[in-house]
Amino acid sequence: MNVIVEREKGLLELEKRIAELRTLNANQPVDLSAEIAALQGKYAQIQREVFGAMSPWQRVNMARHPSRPVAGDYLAALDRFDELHGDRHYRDDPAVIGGFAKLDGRRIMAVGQQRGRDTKENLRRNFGMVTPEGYRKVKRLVLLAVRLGLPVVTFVDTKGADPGIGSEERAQSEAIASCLYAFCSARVPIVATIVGEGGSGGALALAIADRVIMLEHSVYSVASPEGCAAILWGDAGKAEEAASRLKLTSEDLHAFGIIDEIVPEPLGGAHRDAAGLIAATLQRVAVALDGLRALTSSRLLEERYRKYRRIGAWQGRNRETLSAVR
Amino acid sequence: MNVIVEREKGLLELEKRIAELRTLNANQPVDLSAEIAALQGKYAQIQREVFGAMSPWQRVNMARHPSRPVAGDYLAALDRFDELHGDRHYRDDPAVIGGFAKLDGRRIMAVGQQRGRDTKENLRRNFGMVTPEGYRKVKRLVLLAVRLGLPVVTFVDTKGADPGIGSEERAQSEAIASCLYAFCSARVPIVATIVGEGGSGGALALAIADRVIMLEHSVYSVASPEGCAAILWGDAGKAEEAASRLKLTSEDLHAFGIIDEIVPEPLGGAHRDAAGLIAATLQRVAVALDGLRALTSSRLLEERYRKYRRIGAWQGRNRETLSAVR
Amino acid sequence: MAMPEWLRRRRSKHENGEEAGTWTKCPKCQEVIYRKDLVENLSVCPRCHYHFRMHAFDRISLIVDNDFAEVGGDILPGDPLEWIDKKSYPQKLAADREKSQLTEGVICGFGTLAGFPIALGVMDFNFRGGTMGTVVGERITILLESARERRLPCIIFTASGGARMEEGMLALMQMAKITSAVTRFMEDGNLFVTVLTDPTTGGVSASFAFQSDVVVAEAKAMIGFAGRRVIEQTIRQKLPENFQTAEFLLEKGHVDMVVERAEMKPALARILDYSLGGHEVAS
Amino acid sequence: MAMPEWLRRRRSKHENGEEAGTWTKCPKCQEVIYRKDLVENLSVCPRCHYHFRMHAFDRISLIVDNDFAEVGGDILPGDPLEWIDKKSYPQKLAADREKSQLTEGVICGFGTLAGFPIALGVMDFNFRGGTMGTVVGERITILLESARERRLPCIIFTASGGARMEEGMLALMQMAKITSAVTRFMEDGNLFVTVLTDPTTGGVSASFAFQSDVVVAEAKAMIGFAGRRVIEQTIRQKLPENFQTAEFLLEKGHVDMVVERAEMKPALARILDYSLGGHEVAS
Ligand SMILES: [Zn+2]
Ligand SMILES: [Zn+2]
Repeated sequence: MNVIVEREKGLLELEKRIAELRTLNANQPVDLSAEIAALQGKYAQIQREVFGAMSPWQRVNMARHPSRPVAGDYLAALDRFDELHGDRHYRDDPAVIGGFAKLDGRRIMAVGQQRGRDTKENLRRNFGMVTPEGYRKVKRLVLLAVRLGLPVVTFVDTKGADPGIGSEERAQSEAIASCLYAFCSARVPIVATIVGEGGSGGALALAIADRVIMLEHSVYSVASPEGCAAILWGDAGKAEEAASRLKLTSEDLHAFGIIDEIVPEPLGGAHRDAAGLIAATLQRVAVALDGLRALTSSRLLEERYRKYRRIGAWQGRNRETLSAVR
Repeated sequence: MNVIVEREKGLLELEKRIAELRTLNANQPVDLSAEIAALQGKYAQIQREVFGAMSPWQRVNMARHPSRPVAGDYLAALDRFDELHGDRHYRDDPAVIGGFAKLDGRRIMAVGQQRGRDTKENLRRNFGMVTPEGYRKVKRLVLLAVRLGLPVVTFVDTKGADPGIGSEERAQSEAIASCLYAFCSARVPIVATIVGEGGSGGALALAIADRVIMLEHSVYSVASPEGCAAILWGDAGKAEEAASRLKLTSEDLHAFGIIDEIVPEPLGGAHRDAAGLIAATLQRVAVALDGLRALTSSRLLEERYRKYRRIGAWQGRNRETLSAVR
Repeated sequence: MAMPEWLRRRRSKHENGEEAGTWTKCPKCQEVIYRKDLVENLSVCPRCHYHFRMHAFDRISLIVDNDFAEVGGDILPGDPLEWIDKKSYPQKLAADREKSQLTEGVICGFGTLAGFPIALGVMDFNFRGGTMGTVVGERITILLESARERRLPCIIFTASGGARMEEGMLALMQMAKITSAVTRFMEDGNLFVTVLTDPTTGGVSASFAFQSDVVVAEAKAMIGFAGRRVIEQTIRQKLPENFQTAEFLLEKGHVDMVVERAEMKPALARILDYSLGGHEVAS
Repeated sequence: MAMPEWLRRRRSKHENGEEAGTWTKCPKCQEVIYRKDLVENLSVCPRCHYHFRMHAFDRISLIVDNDFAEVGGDILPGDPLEWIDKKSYPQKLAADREKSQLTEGVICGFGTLAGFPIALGVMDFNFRGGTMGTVVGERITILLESARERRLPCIIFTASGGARMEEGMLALMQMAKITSAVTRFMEDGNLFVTVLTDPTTGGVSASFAFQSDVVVAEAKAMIGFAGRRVIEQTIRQKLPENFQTAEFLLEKGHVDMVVERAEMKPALARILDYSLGGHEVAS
């Protein structure tokens, strides 16, 4: 069970009671304003307690919240979206949606990993876990965007790349590797948004970008906490502990220079005001695109190179010294 | 039954008798020289009658002769051949063999369609009918050749592209189309040899080249005679008639300017002196490569463009006039 | 530039002319449809949405903004193989010319689509089953070369049974010729869009149809390399109903989108608009 | 340039040193092999051809012509996440350093192979399971950058359990960093060859391992994206024995060739020779 959904239950109960009292207040002569105010105060207090300082594990659960806006919600909020399908070879992967789009008049190529909004859609979309064909579709759309001079905007939301037999047989590694290569060499601006869970290489395949924007309660991690716990301690059950160590929150990643900016979420999470949050996110994307538009493609590639070139932390001589030594 | 194999039977019978008489002659005092000479004369006469002026249908059967040298025989005759496998996505198609090679010291990328030499190999290699993965392997190797500056040499021998359900499902059209595109845009010299049957688009996918060399009794056709007869007359049995109309012999195609040169075959066909014929063919390839080496890649592309640009025959105004009109 | 008279005349013959009062049976659902209603519905069955094969004249009228300037129309077929079976090739050509009012299997030219200047090629199945011979190859090549000179996007509607047998290897080589032209056209950064209509198979499918930036399929169209009959004969069993349909290909990832005929022009207009890009891609 | 002393010394320790007189059991066929015989057979089981995982020292000695100049060897791991579980990350690093005699999971440098000057990177599974952290990323990036400057071909032997957990996202981002370097290196027309040895998985497999011109797999190596255990847990059944082996991948078309260890150096020498090309490809 999602720990955030669990904690929301008490609040929903309170919300319901406040609404009831309000109805009562409106229809009856008795004045319940004081009671309502008290409940509202209590509500706000609990809300702050619950959501004010969330642990990394709570963040993970918020990122996975079943009501959290999914990539398709962002695509639907664009002025226009014309979906393009398929890898041209084998299959159209429903875990990835992509196509031509317009953002406040700006022509772009938009691509996102699509979790389902319910069980049925989740089965069809493989819970947003992309297969090799999905990554090949992304690569194809990025190359098309480069041909047409369209900036690329991505919406990242995946537990990780699909780990099934079929995906291994059809070269999942090569598919992700080619996707990374396409993003590194694309001569158009790329803006990535981490809107939900950013799980390992399967997320990075859509997230090499000139500007990486992350939602406050999204997470982005070298492995899912379950995966990390299984790898290190042979026990996926220790996911909460792993989450606490992995530095996967937006603030941690901002401090490391891995993401560029954070979009604040309403208290209680993105789904408490989906429309507002989506609009705010797209606004940030628009600003980022406008900032990148002035750069020539060579400059763009040079800055993208430097941005990733410097990510790392090690002891010993620094890069400059080494250069001199060689 | 192959009509050439049928006709060879009488000759093989005669060959056997001549050999027997020779053994007899060597071991016995009776002089059989006259009888032997007579038989040899008869043999030569029949051979001329049978193979001297072959009909198009006989040519088709010669091209399909089970003993005719296959692509792999040519590859084996190179100084060196290091096979490269796979499309990197789905499968290594055994109907195509390709890889790095050396031809008298010249570094090349060699690719061929591989019929089997027996039923077992034919099943494994799908009778040389290439699937989408095979064409994607070819495309990949051509792109690699371009990266490394290696000329491409191809050996064409196929009834046509694989027409199975799986090939349709995995986008056979797109695979051939991409292969054609790769050959048209490759900035390295390409020499194609038609060593057996060149069947429709499935053959053309390996045959867009700066120099096309065809063996005398190979055929190269818009469709297999059976396919053509089925399409036009709803009767694949009329293949012989179709063969007679399609202008699929090396002489016809040379006259149309579709192939550049013809390698003569020994009387009775390539398999009567496989080693000699293969050496002669590779020699022609070497000469063609040396001729192309001097060209810059832009010049090469320009001449390749013109070569295909002018293939066509129609009434009405010619191209130059039209250009002026526009 | 306005719609030329010949195009307007031939089109009207199909759309509103002598056939207008007749009835047509839908080959898919057997519905009997009044010809005039069918034309008004863009030759789409009102009951089952079957898309009837469309005449090139009607297609051009549907797609362009009432202007069209043909190129290569004076390129006409010869008889390079001196082909003869039940009839001679020139006799077959004459019969098809009479029947279809077309001079060959494709009409090419320039026009505007929702205001966007474009190069447009439209193949027609009514002429020799849309087969590709030297004239189809030459006209499309001229179209691509002219579009490249003018730096205009090119849209080609395909409908083809494949390469034309009666022109032998000269027909097959048109795959190479057109691909050469496509290569140059695209490498200069121009937009190439193909719209695959019913049916698109063989040498057309296996060359320029699938070499474009955006592969659009018209709803319900049959699209494939090998013909359905060939495959059924090879495997000796019936294929599923939806095999090789546009919708099947969408699922298999081969085409970018499936578009209904009524939505075709707006869909193409949007693609043309996106192709105006925004970021300069210096090489 | 000659083989540096530290490499010679460490190598000899593994190859002929204190372990020489011991016995080793083949994990595949259970054959008990005299250590010295195993070393002489390049750590390949004489009975079943199982390729034992190779120390980077031994691998370098096997591949280069007795010369090697390391780069990036002075880049050493920090503790960016201040990771601690049963042990702290620095403690784990110290233990692995002691055990493996390596300072990190990859050794990079320049040498010659059959006379061809090359840039060479060799990962070692003995250090943190060959996991990729910031040091592995930095050393390989420096290698690719230096090779690009010198216009030399680059060969990397991979052996990796994936990204290193204890460095979190900084480890994952090395996929992006190395890919950036690979992109530049290859776009300049330089040859990139990867040799995938046992095991190559996760973030290494899904980045530079499969971005090369020629992907060579060492015989019997396990290569994949997801680990075998993860897949088995997901599908709740045992996988076939050959799943994710080099030979399986060859059939599935993922790798260019599978090469036995004894043939590796000559095979790489031939690839290097072909890469000298012949035709100038002006752009
Ligand atoms: Zn109907
Ligand atoms: Zn063993």
